[in-house]
Amino acid sequence: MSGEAIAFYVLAAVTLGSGLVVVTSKNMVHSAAALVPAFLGATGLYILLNAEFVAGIQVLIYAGAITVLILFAIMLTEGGTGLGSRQRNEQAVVGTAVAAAMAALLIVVATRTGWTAGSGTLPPYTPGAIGQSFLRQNILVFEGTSVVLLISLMGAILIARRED
Amino acid sequence: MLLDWGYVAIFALVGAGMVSLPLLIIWLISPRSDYPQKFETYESGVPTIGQAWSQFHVRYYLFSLVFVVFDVEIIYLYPWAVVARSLGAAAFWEMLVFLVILVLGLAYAWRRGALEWT
Amino acid sequence: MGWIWDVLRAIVGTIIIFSAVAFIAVMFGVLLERKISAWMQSRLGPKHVGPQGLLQTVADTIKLLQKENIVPSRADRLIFASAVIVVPLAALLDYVVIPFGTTRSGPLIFRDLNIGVLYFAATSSLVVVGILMAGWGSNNKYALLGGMRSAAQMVTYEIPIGLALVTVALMAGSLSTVTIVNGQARLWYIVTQPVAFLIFLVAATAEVNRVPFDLVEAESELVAGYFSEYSGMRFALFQLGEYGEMFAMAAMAVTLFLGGWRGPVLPPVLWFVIKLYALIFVFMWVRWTYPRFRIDQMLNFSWKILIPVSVLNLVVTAFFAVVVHR
Amino acid sequence: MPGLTHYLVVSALLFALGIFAVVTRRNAVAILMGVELMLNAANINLVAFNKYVAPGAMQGQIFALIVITLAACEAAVGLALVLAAYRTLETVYLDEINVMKW
Repeated sequence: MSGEAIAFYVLAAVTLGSGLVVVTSKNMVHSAAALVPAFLGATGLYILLNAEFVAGIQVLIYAGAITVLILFAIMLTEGGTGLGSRQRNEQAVVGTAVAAAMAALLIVVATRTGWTAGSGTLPPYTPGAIGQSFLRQNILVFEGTSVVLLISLMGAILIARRED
Repeated sequence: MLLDWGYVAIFALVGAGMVSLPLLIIWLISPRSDYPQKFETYESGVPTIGQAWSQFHVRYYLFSLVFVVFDVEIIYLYPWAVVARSLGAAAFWEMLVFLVILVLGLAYAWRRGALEWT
Repeated sequence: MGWIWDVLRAIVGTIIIFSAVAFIAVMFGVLLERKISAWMQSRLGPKHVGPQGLLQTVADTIKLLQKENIVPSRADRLIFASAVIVVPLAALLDYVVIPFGTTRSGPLIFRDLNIGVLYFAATSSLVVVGILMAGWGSNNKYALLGGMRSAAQMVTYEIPIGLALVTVALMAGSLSTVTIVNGQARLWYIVTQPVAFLIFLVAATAEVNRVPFDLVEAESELVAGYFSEYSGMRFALFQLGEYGEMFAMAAMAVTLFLGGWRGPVLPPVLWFVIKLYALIFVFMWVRWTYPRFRIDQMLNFSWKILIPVSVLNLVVTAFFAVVVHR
Repeated sequence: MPGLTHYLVVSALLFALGIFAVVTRRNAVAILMGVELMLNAANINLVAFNKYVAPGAMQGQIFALIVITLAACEAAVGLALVLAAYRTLETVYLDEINVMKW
């Protein structure tokens, strides 16, 4: 096995294993803490896919910002663990079935489809290529995200603030 | 490029090992006592009442909310900064529009009092 | 069999960097902190262990190694134990992209990553999660309050740091730290970017929870902040994380603004160390000069002064660098 | 050597884990965590397609960045909603939130 293959299997195991802890743990803070290795495992997969800029952003935003936001939200509601209450509803069987069916369907689609390998090569320096793309072809997307961020900031402040 | 990150992965793994090494040493050599008061939560010498895991004020959330939005804005500045000088004046104006919208958000948060620690 | 060579090089490099940070930065840094604070207060400081008290922190570390291994019975053991690894590891990961000097065969750096500056921002943002875990896992009111405050403060000051990093990346046209240092061959960026340098220095002080931004571990109100419950070697590991992060921030400031290893006559590594310790001295000087901020002042200072100023600074820099100069 | 299908399978499993959390969890914050996992699965797909199907263009990675942006917005607004609901209804358990108006 090549180094890349070993890295892939280890990272996939880390991602899926911590993902399993996230969805099954009874303790909410354990769930949130397990998000970090899940996100870092996905980061490793991005790096294997030559997307190092996306990987850096993933750590900065997901592991560094969204996890903190989620941990804050957990501590602001119910005061933490959530061990006092039931975390699972009555749909465990249905949920497992739905998830298994979805996974099976996606895996069948992924393995049966004959993906055509594209031509061309990835640019070696991704931040530069992404910047070029944002400022040339995708300029509307670039400005659009700032509007989306502005609106979500305004909306979230409006919702979260105490009415007084 | 993968080689770079292979190095980083080894740095993280070996580093985790080196950070855990002192923990292993204290697990091996540290004295153990059977004295339950020692394992009490420290609260200035007073017996602890209740759990520390209690509810916090919403202001913490408001700050982290504004932080997340600004953090996301900054990730768009990194690729821009790399290519801006080669693209010339157009890149500057495009970024100015982006930043003005960002500052509008800050001004809104300021006016709504989301930046006050009340 | 080339890969074995690479793996060995990586392992040796890691061990060298970790030991250097642990001994030169942290152990010597703690001693320096005590000596400098003593000097500023007309005291003598540690004096009895070794010549002029030089071995004081070594003795302290050996003492801490023999301490009892205490985990509070109410703590969440798993989170409590993992936080102590996350914080120092996240701080030490910063050192991957710091160029310490240069040799004939190229710059002396663990790995010159393409996204160097972004990598630095990402790894230092991981410290926040570790601190929240430490505060929460202890199940101690002081620790949790300290952890929450610490997280609020650190995330707030990540924004000005990010904006300062972007400003320098714009000047150099690259995110790689080696390219940034090479871009300062003629002129250090502190000359063209004094505002960004000040912002970075202030925000770095807040990011490592030092005076005047040390309200998260204000001894008189919160015992020791998020690591109140950590004793013995675990406490030492948090010290490693804290001092490691401080030295990483100072080293990054040297790399971004003070020309990294560049300087006349003396060897490059020596220049780097001189600049690094000059900044560390500034950190310690500030500690004994300013009183502590209140939390609302601290947050207002970042959101209402530092961030608007750094956005303005970025716009002005971009105007001159992109429109005027090309 | 892992190819495109390997990454798609990992992403499918991660997506299924996310769905499992959304269907079976009672706590609104836990459901949001499930959604984050699903968005991560989508991102792995996008980046993998970028490398194996269209390596010449950067569209996959650009789209992954936009998904990360939207995930951050979604988390911010979603958690704000959870907090608002907690303040008025004093619960974060979705099966106990059964009023449209109070």
